[in-house]
Amino acid sequence: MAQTQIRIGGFGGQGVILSGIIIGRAAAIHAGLNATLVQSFGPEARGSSSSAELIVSSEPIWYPYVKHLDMLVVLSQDAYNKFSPALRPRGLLVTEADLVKPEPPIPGARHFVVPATRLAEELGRKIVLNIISVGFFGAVSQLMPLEAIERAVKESVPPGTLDLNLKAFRKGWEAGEQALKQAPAMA
Amino acid sequence: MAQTQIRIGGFGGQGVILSGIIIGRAAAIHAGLNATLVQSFGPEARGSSSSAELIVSSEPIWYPYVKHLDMLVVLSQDAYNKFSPALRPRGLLVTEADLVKPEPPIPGARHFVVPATRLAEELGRKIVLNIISVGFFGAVSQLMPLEAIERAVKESVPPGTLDLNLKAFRKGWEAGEQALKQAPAMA
Amino acid sequence: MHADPAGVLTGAHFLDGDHAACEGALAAECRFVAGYPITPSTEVVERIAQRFPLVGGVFIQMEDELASSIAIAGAVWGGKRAMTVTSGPGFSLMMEHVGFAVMTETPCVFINVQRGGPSTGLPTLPAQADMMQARWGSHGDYEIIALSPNSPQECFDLTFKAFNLAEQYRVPVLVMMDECVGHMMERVVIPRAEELEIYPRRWTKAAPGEYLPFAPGEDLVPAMARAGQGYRFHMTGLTHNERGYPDMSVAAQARLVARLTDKIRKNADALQDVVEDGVDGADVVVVCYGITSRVALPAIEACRASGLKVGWLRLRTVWPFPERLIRDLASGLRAFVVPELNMGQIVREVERCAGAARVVGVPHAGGTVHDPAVIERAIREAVR
Amino acid sequence: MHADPAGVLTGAHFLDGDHAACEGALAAECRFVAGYPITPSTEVVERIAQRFPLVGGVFIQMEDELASSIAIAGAVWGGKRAMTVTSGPGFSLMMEHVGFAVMTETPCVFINVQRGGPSTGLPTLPAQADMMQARWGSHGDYEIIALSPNSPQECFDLTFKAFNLAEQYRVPVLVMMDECVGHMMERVVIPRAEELEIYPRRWTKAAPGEYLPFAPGEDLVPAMARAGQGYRFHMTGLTHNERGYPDMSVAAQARLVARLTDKIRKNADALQDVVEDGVDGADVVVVCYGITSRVALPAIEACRASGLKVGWLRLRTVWPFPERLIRDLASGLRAFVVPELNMGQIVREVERCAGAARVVGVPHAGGTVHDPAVIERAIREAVR
Amino acid sequence: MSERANPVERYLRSDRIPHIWCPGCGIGTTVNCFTRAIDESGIPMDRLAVVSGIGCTGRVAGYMHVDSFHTTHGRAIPFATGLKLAAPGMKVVVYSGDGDLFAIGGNHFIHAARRNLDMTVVCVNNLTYGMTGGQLTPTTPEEAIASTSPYGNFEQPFNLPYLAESCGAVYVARWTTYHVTHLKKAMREALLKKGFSFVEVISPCPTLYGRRNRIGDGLDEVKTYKQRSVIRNGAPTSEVSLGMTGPIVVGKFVDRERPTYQDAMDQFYARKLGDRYARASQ
Amino acid sequence: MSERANPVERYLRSDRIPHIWCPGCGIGTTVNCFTRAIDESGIPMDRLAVVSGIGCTGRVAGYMHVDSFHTTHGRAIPFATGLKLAAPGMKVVVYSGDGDLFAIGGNHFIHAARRNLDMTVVCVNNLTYGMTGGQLTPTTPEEAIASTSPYGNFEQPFNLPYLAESCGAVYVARWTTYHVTHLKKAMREALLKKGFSFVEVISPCPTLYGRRNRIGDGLDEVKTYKQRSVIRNGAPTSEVSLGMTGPIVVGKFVDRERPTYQDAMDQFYARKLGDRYARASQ
Amino acid sequence: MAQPTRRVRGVVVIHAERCKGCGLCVEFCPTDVLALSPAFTSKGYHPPEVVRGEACSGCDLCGMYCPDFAIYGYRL
Amino acid sequence: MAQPTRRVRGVVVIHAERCKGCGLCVEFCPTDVLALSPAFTSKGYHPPEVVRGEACSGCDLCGMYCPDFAIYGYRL
Ligand SMILES: Cc1ncc(C[n+]2csc(CCOP(=O)(O)OP(=O)(O)O)c2C)c(N)n1
Ligand SMILES: Cc1ncc(C[n+]2csc(CCOP(=O)(O)OP(=O)(O)O)c2C)c(N)n1
Ligand code: SF4
Ligand code: SF4
Ligand code: SF4
Ligand code: SF4
Ligand code: SF4
Ligand code: SF4
Ligand SMILES: [Mg+2]
Ligand SMILES: [Mg+2]
Repeated sequence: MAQTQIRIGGFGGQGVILSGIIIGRAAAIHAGLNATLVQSFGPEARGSSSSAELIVSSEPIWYPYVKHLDMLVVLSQDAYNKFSPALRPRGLLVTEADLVKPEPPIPGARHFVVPATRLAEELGRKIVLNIISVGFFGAVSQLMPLEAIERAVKESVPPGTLDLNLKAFRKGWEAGEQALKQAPAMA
Repeated sequence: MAQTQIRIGGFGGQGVILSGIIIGRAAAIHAGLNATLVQSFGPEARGSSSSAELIVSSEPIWYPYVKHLDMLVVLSQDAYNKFSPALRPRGLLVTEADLVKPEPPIPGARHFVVPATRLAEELGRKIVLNIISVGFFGAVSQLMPLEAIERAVKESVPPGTLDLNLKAFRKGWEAGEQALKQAPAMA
Repeated sequence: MHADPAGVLTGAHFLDGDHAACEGALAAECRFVAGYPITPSTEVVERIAQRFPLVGGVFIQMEDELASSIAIAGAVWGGKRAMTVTSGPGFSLMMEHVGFAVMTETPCVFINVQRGGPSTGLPTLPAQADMMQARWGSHGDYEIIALSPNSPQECFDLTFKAFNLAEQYRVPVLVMMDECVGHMMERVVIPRAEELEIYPRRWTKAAPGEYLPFAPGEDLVPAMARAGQGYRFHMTGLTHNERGYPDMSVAAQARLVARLTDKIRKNADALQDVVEDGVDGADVVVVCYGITSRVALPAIEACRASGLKVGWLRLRTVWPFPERLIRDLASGLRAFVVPELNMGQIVREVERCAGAARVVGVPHAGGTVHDPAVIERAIREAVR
Repeated sequence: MHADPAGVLTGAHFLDGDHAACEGALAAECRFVAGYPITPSTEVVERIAQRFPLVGGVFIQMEDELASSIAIAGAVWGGKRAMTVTSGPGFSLMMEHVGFAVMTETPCVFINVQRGGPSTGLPTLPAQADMMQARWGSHGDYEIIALSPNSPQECFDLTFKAFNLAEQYRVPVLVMMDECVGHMMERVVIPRAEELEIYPRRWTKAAPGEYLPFAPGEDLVPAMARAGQGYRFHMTGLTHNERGYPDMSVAAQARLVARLTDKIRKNADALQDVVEDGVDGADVVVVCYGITSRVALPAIEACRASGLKVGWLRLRTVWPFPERLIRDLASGLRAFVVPELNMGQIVREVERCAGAARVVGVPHAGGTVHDPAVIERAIREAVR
Repeated sequence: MSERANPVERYLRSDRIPHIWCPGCGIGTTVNCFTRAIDESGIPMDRLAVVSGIGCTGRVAGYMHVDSFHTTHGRAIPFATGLKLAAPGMKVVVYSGDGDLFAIGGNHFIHAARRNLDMTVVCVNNLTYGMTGGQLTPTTPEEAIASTSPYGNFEQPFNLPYLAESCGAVYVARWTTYHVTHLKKAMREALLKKGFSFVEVISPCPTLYGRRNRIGDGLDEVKTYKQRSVIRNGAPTSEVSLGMTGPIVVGKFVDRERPTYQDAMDQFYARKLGDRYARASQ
Repeated sequence: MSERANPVERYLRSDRIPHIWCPGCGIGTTVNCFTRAIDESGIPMDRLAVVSGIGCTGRVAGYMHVDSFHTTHGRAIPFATGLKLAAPGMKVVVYSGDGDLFAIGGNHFIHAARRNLDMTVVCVNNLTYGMTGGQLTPTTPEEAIASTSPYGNFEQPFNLPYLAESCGAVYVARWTTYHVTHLKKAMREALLKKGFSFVEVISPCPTLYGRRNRIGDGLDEVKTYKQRSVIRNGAPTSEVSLGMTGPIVVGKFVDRERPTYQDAMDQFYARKLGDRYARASQ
Repeated sequence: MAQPTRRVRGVVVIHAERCKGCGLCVEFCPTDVLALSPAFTSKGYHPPEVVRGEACSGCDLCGMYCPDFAIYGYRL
Repeated sequence: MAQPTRRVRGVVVIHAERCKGCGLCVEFCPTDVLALSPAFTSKGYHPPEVVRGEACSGCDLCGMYCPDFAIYGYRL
């Protein structure tokens, strides 16, 4: 497998870094791949936008930052505006349904919309929006098997919140599988 | 005039550094010569022996420390023991009458004994022992005219003590001249 | 001696460099850490604060870096392996105590996670601009050991190694990370305790009456005593004799400073730790370290793809600088290219040793890493 | 602009280097000194404490060197010319604020009267072992100006000059004395005030609304404003833009750090200050500075007496290092000899620039000066 | 719009707003009080300098539209010392955080108070290091969680007013961001006081202190101040230490007279040197 | 000779005597008291460590025949902190000068007192920097001449017992070198006290303080202590500040209990972590 | 005589785009003039809105509290 | 009964070569046992000498004062 360059972006406080960590951990520890994750803070740590840059590969990874995105997950409009231009042609784009209006659109992107806010509200905790997105991304990206990511979720969330997060993950994954089925086949 | 290397040594507190400064200042400011003075502390500043190394020359002075002494003034036994071996053949040696027993003697030295303690007691202030020695040394060394050194004395002692010190200086100088007259002619 | 399993988090982990360095220290039996928070190094001590109460270590957040950097010396003489952690501004404040550790031969570890400078600079962004400070930042003459990891795995490995080198040579060892490796997460594999070899402290075997705390052994390193064992030794930052007593003579100074520098200089070959790739027969060798050593690789590969013979020489130990190696290489090649996240630091060392070979620095003010294309261009120009 | 006569002690004096440096500062219109006592530099501030109340200066003995080294920055922004004075251990503590002064372009002077190190070392005895620290001691990238006097007269002259350079380039300038020149007394001739040319502070001429405190002029140096004049400017040790506001972007970092280093690098020729004797046509050139430059002369003369062609190249400005000059010389001679009161510092710079010429260091751990015979031997061996 | 401007505005570098502080952070509230205090003090803005160290509070200097200095961590006071002694006509205010002033900067604080340097020190005490991510600080109450005391703090914190008084500060007050009018008044008094004046403001850091310690967000924190505070002007400073719970004693604790460093110097040299004394010109 | 040995001798590195201190310097007197205090305390010499900073007093470590550490200027306390936490079985004594402990080292003192680190701090307060030639120190009385206050000092000095108390020291006493038996007793009590104990000793520096200030030599200085001292055990520390003349209030001012840093840590972690807490082994 | 004199009235000004929705102004307005609006700012915060404007005294307490300089009041 | 019990007697030991002649022991000996001797040590100081040895109680106050560890007393 060649390198896959991924970015997960959103507001500070949305937990996008944790999302990145889960995917990275899944890849690096449970899926036999290499993964390098770099966090970008805004110029200031506080309140501004935040994103995780993740490279997943079966080969060693040297240069640690993403340049041309193979996959992009955005949970805020700001992140969409900032990062979507770097998406490769036919790259995978996941946007949150309520928080992101994918405009201008990225022509040719494999675009999926995750209703993470809605699903999180169904679970009664808005905070799991990020884990739902991880599940969704896991399913649509087809980078790794569910089990790898699920184990990473278990290892990454506070013990007290495990059940909730696993539920959220599964919910996201299912929504992702659903979306994948409905998606038009890509060349 | 070639370089003259001089050392004035004694106990800490005897004011030998000030003696050196006066001679150096006289040479450098009032006698048209170059002078370089270096103080040597013992390994610790406090209580141990102290000495001034002075080079006087009509040429520029580069290396700042004395190596072979042309002239040595010692006001303590310790200083005598430590420094007299470095005196050149036929060098000038001034030792204090009561404080220094010039043993082993330095054969061939032009040796003068300054009764500085006694003269200082005559003036009622033991503290001027060093200025008396400066006067004595000035006379026997014949390095500079009296006026040059006297001006340096004026500039170097606390204003309140000027009269006393000038008196001490003159007394020393006179004793020096006296001694010089009595000294056997040197080859 | 094998590591104490209590501190070894055996297994595969997804960690950033800061956390990996913390685990490296724990595995190396570090049991005292004094720190003062500073971005981007704070995560090291935050993890220490979490882990230490569970493994018998003492962490104290001191009032400043001056305090941290000498508290560790106290702990070492009390018998512990100890370290402190900081970044540029704090590193500047620690300089006096780097020299103190050198002078008193106190084995200890300093981690500096480098960020953009000078001054407060770019607190959250990477640089490699404290490399010369690592060598020269304290007053007076000394030699130092400084390591440069290029991944979280190496943050573990080299922090572990730093403790061993500190004990072996009785010197402070500097782990010169950069914000990029410090905050980058990757797989870090921590071996089992039995696979981790600890260089034990060089405790003296002499009886208290006979012990000379600064009398060197054959390898120039004196054996150590620990407080409370009846040795009643003395140590001082003044120039001292073998008893450890102040000796302010020129001879004592000459003897002591020569030994302190020779401990490192004479062992430069043993201390050399480089990774080479394609260096033999190369026309150009890229000399690099830390994160830049990774960033250089795509550039090197691009050049190789177009037929250039380019070698990759990565310094894991930056100080002592592998002088002999560079001199040897210099005679056989056309140029060295030295990319660094600074305005030209280690490149100067290469220049010193390069003889007739060209030396091309690729400076960068920091805040991010090089664009590999820039390094590629420098390589191509270097052989033109 | 002529110096203010109030501070100029015109005449011939018999002074040691410390006192002469004090007079140099006074003549240069230094009117704020913050210090913390340390041997062998204390005499400078002791004289300042005596003299300042008589000439309108403010001296404050701060609680430590950290405080002294930033109090002077405050005073500079308050409108004064300011300096601090220290020796090795204190210099190590000032490193953060050397970098701060660089970053905020605060013109100020640091005097370091070097003593034996590392650590507490030899407090009362000479060394020249902080020369590399002067260049590299603070974290992050910068360039610096460092001067090296070799007599009390030059302690006056170069301290005076340091203030002018500080103002001209808006940088901290380091006067790197050594204990030997600091404590040696010689004739010091202080000119009349009209003969002393002051480089005035580069006060902005812009109106408050238009003033950009960190927008450089053509020579890369921005004009300054003083507190209390309505400019309401901001300054920060963070990476900043021309307004002085924090700007933590890679571009801002690249721009700022490049300018800060270029201020010195591009003016290296103007800053070059060397004294040459018999360098043209020499086979060997002795590169030296400070007290060692005097000690080398008898050795050079002894060699010349036996027919060797030996040049004397004395650096009054050590940093920036006169790279171009050394490179130019290198092509025409056989060897450089570099005696220093350290284990080899500036000799490394000579090595960088020496090309095919041999470079022979004459290290010395300090505590006294070289025996000229040792330097003589090195010269003779260098040409053999 | 014909509406009047926000009174804070003329004191701010409006081009730098919005600031970097988190929602509900108390620092902005203290700045409001400070700007009104300046206003009431009548000190012209051109004669006012704000000096900060490093930290979230350290950013205050950069937002104030006066001559402003963002120095190094812990060293705002010695910088201000140099500034004030060089420009005695300026009113110099040090505005910084608890960690900056009392961890790394503690020595400068005690010495400046001892010398009675003529400056005002405002400490925004949010009980943690905000800027670096919520570590332990010398004012963190016992039991509180911080990133470097993940199981809770077992160190006794400083009682800042007591420390300030014992070192010689001439004006010492403490308020919280709940007490905006008291705080404004204290700041005004401090600004107008000759000598070393110290105002401690207990202030929420919801992001790194409040939430972590289950107090809630900024508003919740301020509400606890309202509940917990007890006004005791003139209380002996030895009795005003703070815990995680229990009363927060606020008030003006010290207001006394003694010559400032500069005045002591001038008077002393005038006495000793007479006409020979050359007073520093500005 | 069959005479008994000098009781101080076994505590000294006799091979290093004579020491470097000047005639009449008080430091040696304090060492006598200290050695007798150790003796009476019953603390074995092998379990005692003396840590000094730099200064004339800083040389005490080097003369004591125990594990001894001559550190850097101002940093004896943080070194001792590391030492004590690493070797909790040791009794750690910091022995240093006023400049070392309260000028450059002030921050460490206040934090160590706050944390109640289990150590004894002996400050030989000779009102000047002896080692470097008699400069102003934070304890120099007003009016006194020093080499950096050649016309006299106009700064208010610290009141050390007040500072120590306000930061949290559990034992605070002041004596002079005139009060040898009181001093010995105070040192013994301090040695045996758990927590941060502080003993200030007013001590002559004839070479650089006494003579310069026309007090005379060491003996004269001690005589003035005799005249000027007033014993007031339990005096409020706020009332014990010192001037050039006037009373020198001496006595034991503070003696109170609170958990040491180490005990607080152990108890806290035991409470929070139960069996998971791994107490540091020595 | 029983007729109360007309209360001094005030105005409150909200700069919603600066607001971070902390709620301090709402909580500490002495006359309950404000409430957090359900609307979002562009950054996703709920700014205050005036719900009892007539009760505003212009005391500017909201302005004193607001950490984001997003609101202030003044007397007419 | 009026016969006093014999006072405990003490011995004082002087290590003159260590002495720097400060006079503290002389001044603070409670029973005036000591006086500074007119003799010099090799370093030029006047060490104390015992002038009323019978009065020495061995209290060791001289030892406590002596900054140079040059004198001490003990009870017999
Ligand atoms: C020498 C140095 N050490 C450490 C730091 C890192 N640092 C920056 S701000 C800060 C603490 C800030 O805490 P506080 O002063 O309470 O301010 P707050 O952010 O809470 O307002 C620290 C430790 C630094 N910048 N410089
Ligand atoms: C970092 C540093 N700054 C300054 C010094 C110089 N210095 C040595 S001792 C000393 C002061 C000593 O005064 P004090 O602590 O009162 O001890 P005393 O000599 O009076 O006993 C100073 C300033 C130093 N060694 N290191
Ligand atoms: S981290 Fe805390 S102190 Fe800093 S801005 Fe946020 S709330 Fe305020
Ligand atoms: S200088 Fe003062 S403190 Fe130092 S040894 Fe001499 S008398 Fe004692
Ligand atoms: S000005 Fe006063 S009354 Fe009006 S909204 Fe603001 S706080 Fe409420
Ligand atoms: S106080 Fe300010 S930031 Fe908070 S809700 Fe009100 S207007 Fe918004
Ligand atoms: S032991 Fe006591 S009585 Fe005897 S000489 Fe000494 S001080 Fe005097
Ligand atoms: S006290 Fe000691 S040093 Fe002083 S005179 Fe007596 S024996 Fe000599
Ligand atoms: Mg804070
Ligand atoms: Mg002292």
